[in-house]
Amino acid sequence: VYWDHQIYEQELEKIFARSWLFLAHESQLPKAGDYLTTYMAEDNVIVVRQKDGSVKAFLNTCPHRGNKLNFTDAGNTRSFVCNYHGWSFGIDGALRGMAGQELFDASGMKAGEHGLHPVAQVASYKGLVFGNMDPDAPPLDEWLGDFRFYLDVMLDMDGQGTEFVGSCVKSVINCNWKVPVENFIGDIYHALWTHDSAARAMLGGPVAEVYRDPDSYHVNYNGHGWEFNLDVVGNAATLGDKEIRKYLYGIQPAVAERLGEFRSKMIGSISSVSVFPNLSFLPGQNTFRVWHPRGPGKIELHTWTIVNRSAPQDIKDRWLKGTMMTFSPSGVFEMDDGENFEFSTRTNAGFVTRQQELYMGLGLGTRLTDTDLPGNVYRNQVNEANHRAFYQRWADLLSARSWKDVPKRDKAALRESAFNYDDRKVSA
Amino acid sequence: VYWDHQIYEQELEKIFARSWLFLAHESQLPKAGDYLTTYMAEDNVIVVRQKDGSVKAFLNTCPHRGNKLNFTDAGNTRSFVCNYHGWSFGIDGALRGMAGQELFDASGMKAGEHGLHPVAQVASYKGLVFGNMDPDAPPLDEWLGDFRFYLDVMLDMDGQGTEFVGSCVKSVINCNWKVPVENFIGDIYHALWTHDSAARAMLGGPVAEVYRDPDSYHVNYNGHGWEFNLDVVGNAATLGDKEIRKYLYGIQPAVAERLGEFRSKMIGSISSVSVFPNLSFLPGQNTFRVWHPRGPGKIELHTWTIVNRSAPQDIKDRWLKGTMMTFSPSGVFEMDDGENFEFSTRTNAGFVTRQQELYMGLGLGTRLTDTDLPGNVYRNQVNEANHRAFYQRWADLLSARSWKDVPKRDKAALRESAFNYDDRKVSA
Amino acid sequence: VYWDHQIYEQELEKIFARSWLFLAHESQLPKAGDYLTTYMAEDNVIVVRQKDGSVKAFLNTCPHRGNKLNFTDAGNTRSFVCNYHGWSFGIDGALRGMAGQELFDASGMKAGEHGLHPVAQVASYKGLVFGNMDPDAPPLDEWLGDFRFYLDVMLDMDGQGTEFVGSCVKSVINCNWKVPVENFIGDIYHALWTHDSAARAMLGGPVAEVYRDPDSYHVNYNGHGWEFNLDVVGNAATLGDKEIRKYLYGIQPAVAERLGEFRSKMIGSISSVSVFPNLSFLPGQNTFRVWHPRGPGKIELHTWTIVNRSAPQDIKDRWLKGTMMTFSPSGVFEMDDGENFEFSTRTNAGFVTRQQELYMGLGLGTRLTDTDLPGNVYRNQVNEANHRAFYQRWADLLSARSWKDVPKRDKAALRESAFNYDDRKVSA
Amino acid sequence: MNVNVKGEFAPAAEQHVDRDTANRIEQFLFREARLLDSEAWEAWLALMTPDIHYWMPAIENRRRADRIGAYGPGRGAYFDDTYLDLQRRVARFMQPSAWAEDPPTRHVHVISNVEACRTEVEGEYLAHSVFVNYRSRGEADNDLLLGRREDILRETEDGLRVARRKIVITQSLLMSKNLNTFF
Amino acid sequence: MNVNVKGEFAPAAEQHVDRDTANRIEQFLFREARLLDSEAWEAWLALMTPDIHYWMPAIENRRRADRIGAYGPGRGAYFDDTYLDLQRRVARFMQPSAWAEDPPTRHVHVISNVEACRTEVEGEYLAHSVFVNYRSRGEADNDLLLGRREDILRETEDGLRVARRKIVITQSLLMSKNLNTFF
Amino acid sequence: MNVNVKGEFAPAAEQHVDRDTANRIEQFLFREARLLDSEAWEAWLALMTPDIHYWMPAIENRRRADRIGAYGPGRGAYFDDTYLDLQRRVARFMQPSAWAEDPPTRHVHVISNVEACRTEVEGEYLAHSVFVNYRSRGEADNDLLLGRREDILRETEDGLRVARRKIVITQSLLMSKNLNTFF
Ligand code: FES
Ligand code: FES
Ligand code: FES
Ligand SMILES: [Fe+3]
Ligand SMILES: [Fe+3]
Ligand SMILES: [Fe+3]
Repeated sequence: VYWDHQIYEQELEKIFARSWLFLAHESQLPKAGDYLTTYMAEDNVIVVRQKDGSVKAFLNTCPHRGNKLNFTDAGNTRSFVCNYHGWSFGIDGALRGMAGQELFDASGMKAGEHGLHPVAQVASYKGLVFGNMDPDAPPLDEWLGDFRFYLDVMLDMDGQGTEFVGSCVKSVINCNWKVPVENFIGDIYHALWTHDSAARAMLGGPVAEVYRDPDSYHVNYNGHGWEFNLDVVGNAATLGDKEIRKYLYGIQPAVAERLGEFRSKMIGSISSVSVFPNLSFLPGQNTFRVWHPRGPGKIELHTWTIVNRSAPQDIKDRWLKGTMMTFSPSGVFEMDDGENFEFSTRTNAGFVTRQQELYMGLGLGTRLTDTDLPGNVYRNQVNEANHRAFYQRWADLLSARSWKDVPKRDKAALRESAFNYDDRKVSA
Repeated sequence: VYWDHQIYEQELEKIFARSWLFLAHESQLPKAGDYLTTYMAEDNVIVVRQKDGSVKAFLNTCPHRGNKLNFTDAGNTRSFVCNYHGWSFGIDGALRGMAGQELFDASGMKAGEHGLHPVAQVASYKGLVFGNMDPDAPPLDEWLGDFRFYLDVMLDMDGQGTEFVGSCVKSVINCNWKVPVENFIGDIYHALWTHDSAARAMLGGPVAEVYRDPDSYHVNYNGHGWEFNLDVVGNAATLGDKEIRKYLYGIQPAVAERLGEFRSKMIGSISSVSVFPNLSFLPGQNTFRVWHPRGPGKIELHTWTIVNRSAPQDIKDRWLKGTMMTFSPSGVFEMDDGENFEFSTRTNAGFVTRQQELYMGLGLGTRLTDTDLPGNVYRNQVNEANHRAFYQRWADLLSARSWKDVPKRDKAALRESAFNYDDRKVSA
Repeated sequence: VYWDHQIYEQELEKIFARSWLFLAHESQLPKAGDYLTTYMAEDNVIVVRQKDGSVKAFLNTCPHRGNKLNFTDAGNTRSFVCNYHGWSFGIDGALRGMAGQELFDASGMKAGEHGLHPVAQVASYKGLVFGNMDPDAPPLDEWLGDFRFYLDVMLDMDGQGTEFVGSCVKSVINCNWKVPVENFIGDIYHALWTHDSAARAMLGGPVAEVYRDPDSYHVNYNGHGWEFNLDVVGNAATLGDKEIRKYLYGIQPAVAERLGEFRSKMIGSISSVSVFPNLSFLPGQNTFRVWHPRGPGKIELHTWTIVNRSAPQDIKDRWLKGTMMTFSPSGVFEMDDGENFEFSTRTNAGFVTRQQELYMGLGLGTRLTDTDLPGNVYRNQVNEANHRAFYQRWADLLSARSWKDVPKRDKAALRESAFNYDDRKVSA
Repeated sequence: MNVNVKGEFAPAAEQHVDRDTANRIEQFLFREARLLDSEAWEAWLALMTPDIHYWMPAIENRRRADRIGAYGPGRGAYFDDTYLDLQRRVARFMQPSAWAEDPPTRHVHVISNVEACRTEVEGEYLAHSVFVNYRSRGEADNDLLLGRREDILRETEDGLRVARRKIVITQSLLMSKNLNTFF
Repeated sequence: MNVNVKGEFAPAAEQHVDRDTANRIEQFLFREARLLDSEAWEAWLALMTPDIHYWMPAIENRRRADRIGAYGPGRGAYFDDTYLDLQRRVARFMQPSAWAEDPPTRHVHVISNVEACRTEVEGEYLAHSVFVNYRSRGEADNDLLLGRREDILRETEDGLRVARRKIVITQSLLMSKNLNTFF
Repeated sequence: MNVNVKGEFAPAAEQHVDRDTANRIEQFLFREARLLDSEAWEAWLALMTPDIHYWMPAIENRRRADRIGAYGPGRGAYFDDTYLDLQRRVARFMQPSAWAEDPPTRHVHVISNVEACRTEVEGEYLAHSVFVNYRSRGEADNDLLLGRREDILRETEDGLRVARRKIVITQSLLMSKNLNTFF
């Protein structure tokens, strides 16, 4: 599972080429012609703002002889020109021209058939742009489903949406992609031990004994998961910056009015989130990240800092600094995690070791049935319920030939209107 | 095709282990005992001049326990002695002796069965020595066929043959081997765009608009291909050395007498050549090169400088310098190409990307049927006809179990005598 | 055989996961809680001395989420605590506790089922601790069988046993694991040629012409092999330290009394040994080593220095120095070998090269049938009899689905009592 | 290494310091490196001024025509630290519970190409240097980073101190899982 | 690094220059490296004399007994340049259409082991140095080369200038796809 | 690099030598490196004192709490050499039958961060330095090692000589098949 090349090839085909993958935050592409390049698993893609304000995405590969088209991380452009033979494409992906065009015409080439290969579906949820390589995949809203109820805690605190600050920081970790996704989907348990040193350095004391918190949860839906308590600022506190805590306490009443008391206590609480298959973030710390697979034993980690658009600039700057100090390659927390991620993978080099059954049973029997919360809800955030849901979804997709073979385990309980809190559109 | 390990393994077996591969230029081995080591795909071989003046080639592997036999690039020797146990082999490959020979004799060993493993066939064409691992492969003359009509432009301008000057320069490029072969077999089109900067640096202006040249061609035979125009010195001009142009113009009349007016205009014109599967050269620039495969995503590039044996030493020196300045790892043209080669390969890491259909239709419908030129001839050197012929040959060999399954698409039109222009043997 | 990934995967499963592999010398773990980490092929394991004096071994992987448990090479501890979530295990492998234990209890977890995964069998022979991942494997004594008769030459010269001095020196060699095993199992022949320079540097002259030695042997049993002559100090002499030779001559009479005249002449003679599959040592030089496979083309070499426990400290120090000067990454002999090992592997990159039949017939017909020596015995240590026995055993195990499919080619001739020379237990 | 940001490292009219000072600066930087190699974190921290700005930006691939260049303030960074931030990092390294640092990482800092110039501030020097940062952890983790530094060094009562440091590496995708080191 | 060619780099009877000159030479080489790292190609070129011979031979594996050694004039070379050749290379780097250089490559040149000796020519020095040349391009292309240089430096009105440079690397098969850099 | 063994490399109260001596020491170490790069084995050996102790311990991963640290006398070592041992190594390199050294290995020794201090012995100095050791063999064998050295250099009639050398690398699992080089 963490080592086999055959399984990895299957994951690329059955999971990554069919799932909604995070592409960009709309704030990264404010103007027409703004673009960035990113990955969908190992496929490099260009994401670009169109003149009509929509966002399109294309393989970052020239459809002539397959050269990489754009070599930058981001920029603004009117066209994409290939380095090899100079074919030129519009930001809408259309082939616009090339030297010697008359020869191609004479060869019977139909320019309309040789534009950039589009990502089959692109859709947004409150500022987050996702893409899906499979034209038959269910729509993004169905994919996220009731998990949006929780996503709104991060994305829609005040109807003004969010934005990314700073640029993308990228690093390589020699681990299987599922290990960090699992870590963020539900594993607060590790923080107690793994992050003791960082917590002492940043907070002057150990990590809170979250497993004693009576009011904490695992929730999941369609393989997405969120573990959290309701302490409002537990995550934020690790940044060691009281202005950020003040800011969160300051906006909490307004959030409560918008999202309700319960969710308002999640805005910076001790919590972590993964959206299936490979997007993760931390409310409060505001690190936002994708774990791009690079073979069974390697990932490329892309991280950003997400903030409320309405926050004062000074608060945004503090968050940018905060993610750097905690969850970045030089971050004091991330340094602890990296070793765990790598060596939870590398042990699988052993033939006998990788036959070993691991334990993932924490929180069996903690399912809450008498709750109004959407999705599958479990008592106590120290739990492995989300892990189990993630691997269930993973197995469902991996073994499904087509979408109709994918079991519909989770059913939406909320109506679409539940995610539109007022008339103001969330601007992103 | 550019990424898959299984296809690559098939290429090693079905293509490289059955094709005529370039081994050496006879000028590299002037004396008996002169040898060099090179590769046939991933097989390391020794090529050595025999006492009778013939050239033989052997696996550079000791048939005792399989150690590498010779660790140098070239030299002169009377015997090859293995570092491991000291078995000694003659330059004819015969096992000549070892310490404790009496013990081997007593063990019933037949020395005659334990000489170096010979390359099954070795043959020359006007100075170029080729080898073939398959004893059943058709002879070299049949393999090259009418393509020799064009090869003579490079190899037989004046009946005095060619030679290599300088030594072999080797570098690693992370690309599939077919990408550069395709580039040299027919892709002048890229020069306009890719090499604009180098052309301006060397010539003070942009690359000629070759696609407007009414008198230019793609020709191919058995998967070998040559694209060219008839401007005599277009390629040579990029070396930025007018003495070389002068030299070419100077010899052109004599070449015309020998090879005819048409071919005399090809001696340094804008053109490029690949000989199936992995040998390429550039008339005029005189770089000569083999792209040795090292897995689907990597090659080892060996380059030499080829010149007319009869050229003045000063002209030879200028060409050596010229290939260094243009087509070597530090060459201003090669630096542009390398990025294209690598990234036309690397994009294939993407699962969806590598399913994408690329375009290779340029010049469909340009086939000339009313020509005296041998082989398959196409109008306009800005074309992808040679590409298509190369991949056709590639597919033919890859899917053929034995030689009789290989379709004979191209039939020789010229007689063998067509390649012997006079009584003087081409000395090489 | 030396290059294929599929064969390698089979080797991991059919050979390494079923064979008795060297784990430690008992002297490395004198006290309860003393542990070291090592490998069984690619499986990392902890070997630890128990309170009752026994030795146990476990996968060095946490059975919770699979993180590597212990990151040191060696030490002394009361427990092993995982870096990830802090699960704590006793030196007996039992899960002793973790934070939030009540939650695991509530989840119905049975701590008894989640201790460290034990190495299925652990057993010792005169100080050497071996492990076997297969609970169905035959016992160690049967595996070693009559080869113990020879092992006693190294392990039981005086009833006081042996010990390791110094620490473990580790290096990476890009060769197939079978190449060095074959070298040590019987290949004295290479020394004449390969080690000429080192011998001249250390001894001031060439290697002895062992192939003329009328009283030298190849012996093997169950794929283990020993080549040797009876010159008492031939190997030891290469250390260039006459005190060591003096020491050996000094103890020889006592050894003769204990093990007999014949074996007493083997204690430091020209000889080398491999124990199937990947343990090797050199009597006299006293280097002791395991070649851990790391894919078909790479190994990790672990080396130690073994000495008689009863030897004076000064002699032990000299041996430690001697192995460093001769058989360590900076050792003058090892430097010669490394090139051979790597290039006997690397040539197999060639598709044609790796089809080539190699020679392994030296000493065919030298089998001695009229000898009292146990195992399969061959005249003349310059021989490839042990090579053949090793590859036979390799093929037997590789093709056997279960133990009953493994041919029993060698039958024990000696009784168990043959290895207990007196009442004094060999202390180690 | 300027990578299109106003040629920051490029030499211009520069006034080199006298050789005694140049020598002191070089020795200071060598000693600093040795402190890091021997994990003398607190002694190292003492070489920073209280108003230190210790900055190591993340690198982006941008077109030359893109005015914002490869890095800049307010964008991503590995370090953008005040003294307090550095203190926290040192505190974390020194926790007994920093499991990922036990067994210790082994560092070598190679410092070379030291050039020192006067600045407009008396008693402050601009020092250029390049570095090779090599780290090994456990069995087989070996990480290599090269880059350039631009320091402002200040004369204080206790000798030279680092008042500002800019560290620019060549990698844009960091080929290491972390930066458990200083530069 | 002499690799069997008459021990070219090996110390013999050598007269070291005075320390002031040694210091100037070292600083000159450091500044030159900084120019390269900041892509100040033209300023760098101005440090070469018009009669410069800039030579970086290709390396062959030859038996010790083979008198021609690992490299030599008239055999393969990466650079065998006159001033005009260097100019052309610089011109190519500076073309806006040098697509392969946009986004820019990021270079670090580490220079060390600088030793300077007098030569038979007044005002010319022989300078030995070693280098680490590290380049990064795009996301994940990182190239490392190490070698030795032997320079003839000449005193001119404008200061020191490079009149001859010999660059010898250790790799025979170049593990990089190109040498889009200077040494 | 002290890796928990009594902070061996860490600076303490140290008395730096005067600049002339510092300069001589640096040049001595550079010249020594050049001798190694040009395979002038015997000339190199002549720079060692007859009582040299040349020590390069093997590195272990040990808990910080483990008092024995990462290396120490009496444990594994790559070099633990007297003059005689070094002589033997040199003799082996120089044998015509050292097949593994023919064609020659190509070495580059980068030496930097040289700091020199007085010792309690008159005429002996303690010199710190770091190194990058890079070797290439044949087509594609390239090995990189970095580490720190601590030398005792002694003034003799023939100039400076190495009387003791301690070499500490960062790798515990040596990522090379051998150490056919000196440090
Ligand atoms: S590959 Fe892009 S234009 Fe040809
Ligand atoms: S492998 Fe060549 S002589 Fe034995
Ligand atoms: S993986 Fe070891 S405690 Fe969780
Ligand atoms: Fe964490
Ligand atoms: Fe080109
Ligand atoms: Fe050997």
